[in-house]
Amino acid sequence: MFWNLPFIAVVTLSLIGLATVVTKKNLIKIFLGINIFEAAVNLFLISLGYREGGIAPIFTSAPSTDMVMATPQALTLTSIVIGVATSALLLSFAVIIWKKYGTIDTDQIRRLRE
Amino acid sequence: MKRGLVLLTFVILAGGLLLIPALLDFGVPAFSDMDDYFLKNGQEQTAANNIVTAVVFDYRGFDTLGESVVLFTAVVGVGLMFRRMLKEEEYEDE
Amino acid sequence: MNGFLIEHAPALLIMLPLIGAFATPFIGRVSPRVRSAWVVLIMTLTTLTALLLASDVFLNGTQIYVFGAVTPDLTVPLDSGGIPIRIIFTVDAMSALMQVIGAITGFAVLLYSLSADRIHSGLESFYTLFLLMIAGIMGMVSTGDLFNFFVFLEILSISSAGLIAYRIDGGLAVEAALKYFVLSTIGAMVILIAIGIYYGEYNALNIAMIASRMQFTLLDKVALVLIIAALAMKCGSVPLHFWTPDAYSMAPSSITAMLVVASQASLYGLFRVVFTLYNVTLNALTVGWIIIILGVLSMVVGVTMAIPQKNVKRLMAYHAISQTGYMLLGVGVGLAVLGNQPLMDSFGYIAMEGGIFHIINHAMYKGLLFLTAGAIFFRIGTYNLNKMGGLGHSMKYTMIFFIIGALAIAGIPPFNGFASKLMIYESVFAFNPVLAVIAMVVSILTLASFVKVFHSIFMGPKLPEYETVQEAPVPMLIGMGLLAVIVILFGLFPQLVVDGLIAPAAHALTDQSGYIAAVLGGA
Amino acid sequence: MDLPVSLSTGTGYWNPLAWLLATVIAAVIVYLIWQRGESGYKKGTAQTAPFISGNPEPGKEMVHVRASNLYWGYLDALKGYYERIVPAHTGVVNDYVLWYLGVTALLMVVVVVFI
Amino acid sequence: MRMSKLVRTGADLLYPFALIFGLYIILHGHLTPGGGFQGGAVVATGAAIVIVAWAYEDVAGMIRKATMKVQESAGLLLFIGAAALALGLGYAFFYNVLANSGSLFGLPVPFGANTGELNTAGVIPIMNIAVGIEVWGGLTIILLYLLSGLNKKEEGS
Repeated sequence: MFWNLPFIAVVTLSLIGLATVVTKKNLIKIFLGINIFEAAVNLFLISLGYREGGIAPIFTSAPSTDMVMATPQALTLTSIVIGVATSALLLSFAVIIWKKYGTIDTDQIRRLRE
Repeated sequence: MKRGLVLLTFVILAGGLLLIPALLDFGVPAFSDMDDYFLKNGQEQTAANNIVTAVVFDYRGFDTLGESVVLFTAVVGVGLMFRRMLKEEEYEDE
Repeated sequence: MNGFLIEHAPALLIMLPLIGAFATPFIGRVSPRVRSAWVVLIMTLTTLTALLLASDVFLNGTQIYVFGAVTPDLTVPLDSGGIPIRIIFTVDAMSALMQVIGAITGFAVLLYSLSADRIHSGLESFYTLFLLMIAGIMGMVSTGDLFNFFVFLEILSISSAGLIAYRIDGGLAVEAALKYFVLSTIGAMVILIAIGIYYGEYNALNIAMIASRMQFTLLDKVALVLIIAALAMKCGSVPLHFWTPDAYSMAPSSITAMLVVASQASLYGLFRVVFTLYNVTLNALTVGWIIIILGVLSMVVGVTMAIPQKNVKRLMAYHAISQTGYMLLGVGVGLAVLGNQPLMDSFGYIAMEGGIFHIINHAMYKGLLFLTAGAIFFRIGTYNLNKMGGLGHSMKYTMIFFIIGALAIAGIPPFNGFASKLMIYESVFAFNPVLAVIAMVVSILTLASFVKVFHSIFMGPKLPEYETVQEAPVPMLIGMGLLAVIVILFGLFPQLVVDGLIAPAAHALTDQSGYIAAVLGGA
Repeated sequence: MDLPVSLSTGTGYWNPLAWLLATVIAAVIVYLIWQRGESGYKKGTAQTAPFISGNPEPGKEMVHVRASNLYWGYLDALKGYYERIVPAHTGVVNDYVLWYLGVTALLMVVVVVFI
Repeated sequence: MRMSKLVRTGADLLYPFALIFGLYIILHGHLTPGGGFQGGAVVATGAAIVIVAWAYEDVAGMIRKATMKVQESAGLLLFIGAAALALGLGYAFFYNVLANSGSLFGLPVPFGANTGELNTAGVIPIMNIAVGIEVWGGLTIILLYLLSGLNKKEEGS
């Protein structure tokens, strides 16, 4: 069990992120929670591709050809860029809400309900 | 009441997600045929030393197109948020 | 030339809207008229490509497109030992059906939007996002690769969120977009965890490849739960529907009609995962009942929440939830008896055909209803039902289109809603009579609710404050008319549609081995 | 009568064209009956003005029944249901995420533990 | 708010280095760790340093939103054009037409470790450059937009 530490870290990080989203009332903190969750997912993807003793899959002056898997790294790259785009749009929403409502407390941001 | 439900939800989610470390082995993937193919043939097929780049731009190039489209979409969306509004657009209707 | 077009149609379907979207900011500089012409041109080409591809798929079977291979049909490289290594588009009958829905609705909505959203600023960004949304829907429904599905899901949610917030509306639209986007980001990340689980177990991302290696271990169950919950949230089924009324009511009406199609693309993803990725390896009865219960909850809660609403678009949004329940119910019944061939033949396929027929019907009449609501808003500037009345005197065509949509959604013959609902009632009655009774009661409540809406908007004497209201502009009427004609045609000739489009789609959805064989070549 | 356009629904079938035909026939019959009625109605005379026991006609906005007054009895009858379901839509984004996670957990219990 | 002269000069001095380092990462994406996204992000970081050191009003004159928008769209069109090149030559979308062809970026590479040759990998360097241009423009423009939005709030309150 203990040697699966990266996966345990993934679970811990995702629970921390989700708990932040559920319990915090400040929009920026919610976005931080989402980012932590995204980081957990990225960690999960990248640790899926690890093979014991492998090096980075780049042949330029490579000391050996025993390499880790390349696809998860590509997926993680995609996922990181998507995370950046998501954060940008979320933050711009927060800015507009702050301008129009004068608050970023989620208990106040509930003019649409029922 | 609500606090208990939140706690229960997270306990169950933790239980479900902990199946991942319990059943997947870190560092010893069960199958690796697709990635072995990339490592074995990627350098000759794409003539790129960096296999990650070969995967990103050649084997899974379409994903990368989608990914740059996501960034483009976010930029357009952010621009839309901070545009200069016309006078007649400023209405409020519940 | 024609052969080239058909061979590369799946790629063109994504490429055309993307090129259109990338170039729209440049072309918007020239003049608004040129920009509109450009967007219409791109959308027309996309629609034609989708129709061409669909006709080919319905005639010749599943079409495959491999991105980055020497030829588009080289799914498995000769030296790879039978594994697909590239991103593969797998367009079977179900995908083709969804593409047709997206293309037709998108085209009608675009025509409508040209005059409805004229007064706004930032229109070139608006149309850029609109085209990106089309690209996202097309990609989601035609991809055969799970990670690619995730990428298109993100394109779709980001562009939808930007468009929902488009009217800003004193912050209300941004609030709706914020809720939608927080939920859909978390949902997409959860889907990514599930994709990671599949990757870690089977070292594959292709749906057919994972399906052929599927063991249904404990981890596969976890992944199934994560994907079902996330996609059920994205398609707005109760009790995960909370973002739906907010987002649908605050988006511009043209976009709301597209959001309906977007949520159906998520529904498609749900069906694709359950039927193609797992199929009979999962416990079909239990998962089928989960989907049925989600569907029944959506139907009942959606329609009961709709009745007391005062905002006409919010009311219609709750009806959209309720109608999604019918689709889940129909296909869920099909799933519950999957693997039991006699039951499948006696009512399972009919139930699935009903559910899938309801998808296309719903996209048409709900799009029509949202467009009429938008036309009314365009003229009187409010969605509040309490402030409306007597508009039937001045907006006759809009009223006729509204009647067509309302009767179709309530399942009154001879419109298309009746045909699909009848299929669902009769087949679900054979499965479990109680479910059929619930479905009929919900249909009656739907009718009641739309009687209320019709009365409050169109009936009554001409109100003094709306003395000068005129009929909606002609381009908007053309957009609505296109959808209304489809509603009537589908209602009058349901069997042709079912035989030509729906039954192949339902059989393609359940035929897992055919899907795998199309990609892996009979392996 | 098994026309090619009729939709088979497993246990029965549905033919919109036959339905349309029946509707047209019914409409013709209704029209014939209607035609036999009194034809002395004239527009624009005192016949068309509303008569409310001699009282003056109320304004247009008074006559129209607004949306919130419709289905009052239905909503009152189902008060217990609506008092529970409507406040569940709190509008707070944290609650929405919590609902989502809760349903995921519930499905997790059902699918992973019980099958 | 403008920072002190020391910081501003430092940022100005740092910017060319960030630019060159980013361009290096973009160009060598197929040989060393990195690529279009990473390099573009580095260049955008250089722009971010300048924006932080100077006030928004000053930067708005130096880095124009319109230019960045054009740059972003141009990068994307270049990317999709490089991918569509294969369609014109009769291959599938995204086929690497230039790899091992002997023309631009077309030197073949045998299997195994080597020291790296820039003129390899076919369309991959072109796509790296396209993505680098796009990410550079995109991230910079996001920063500028967010900053302009915050700025308007300060004027209003």
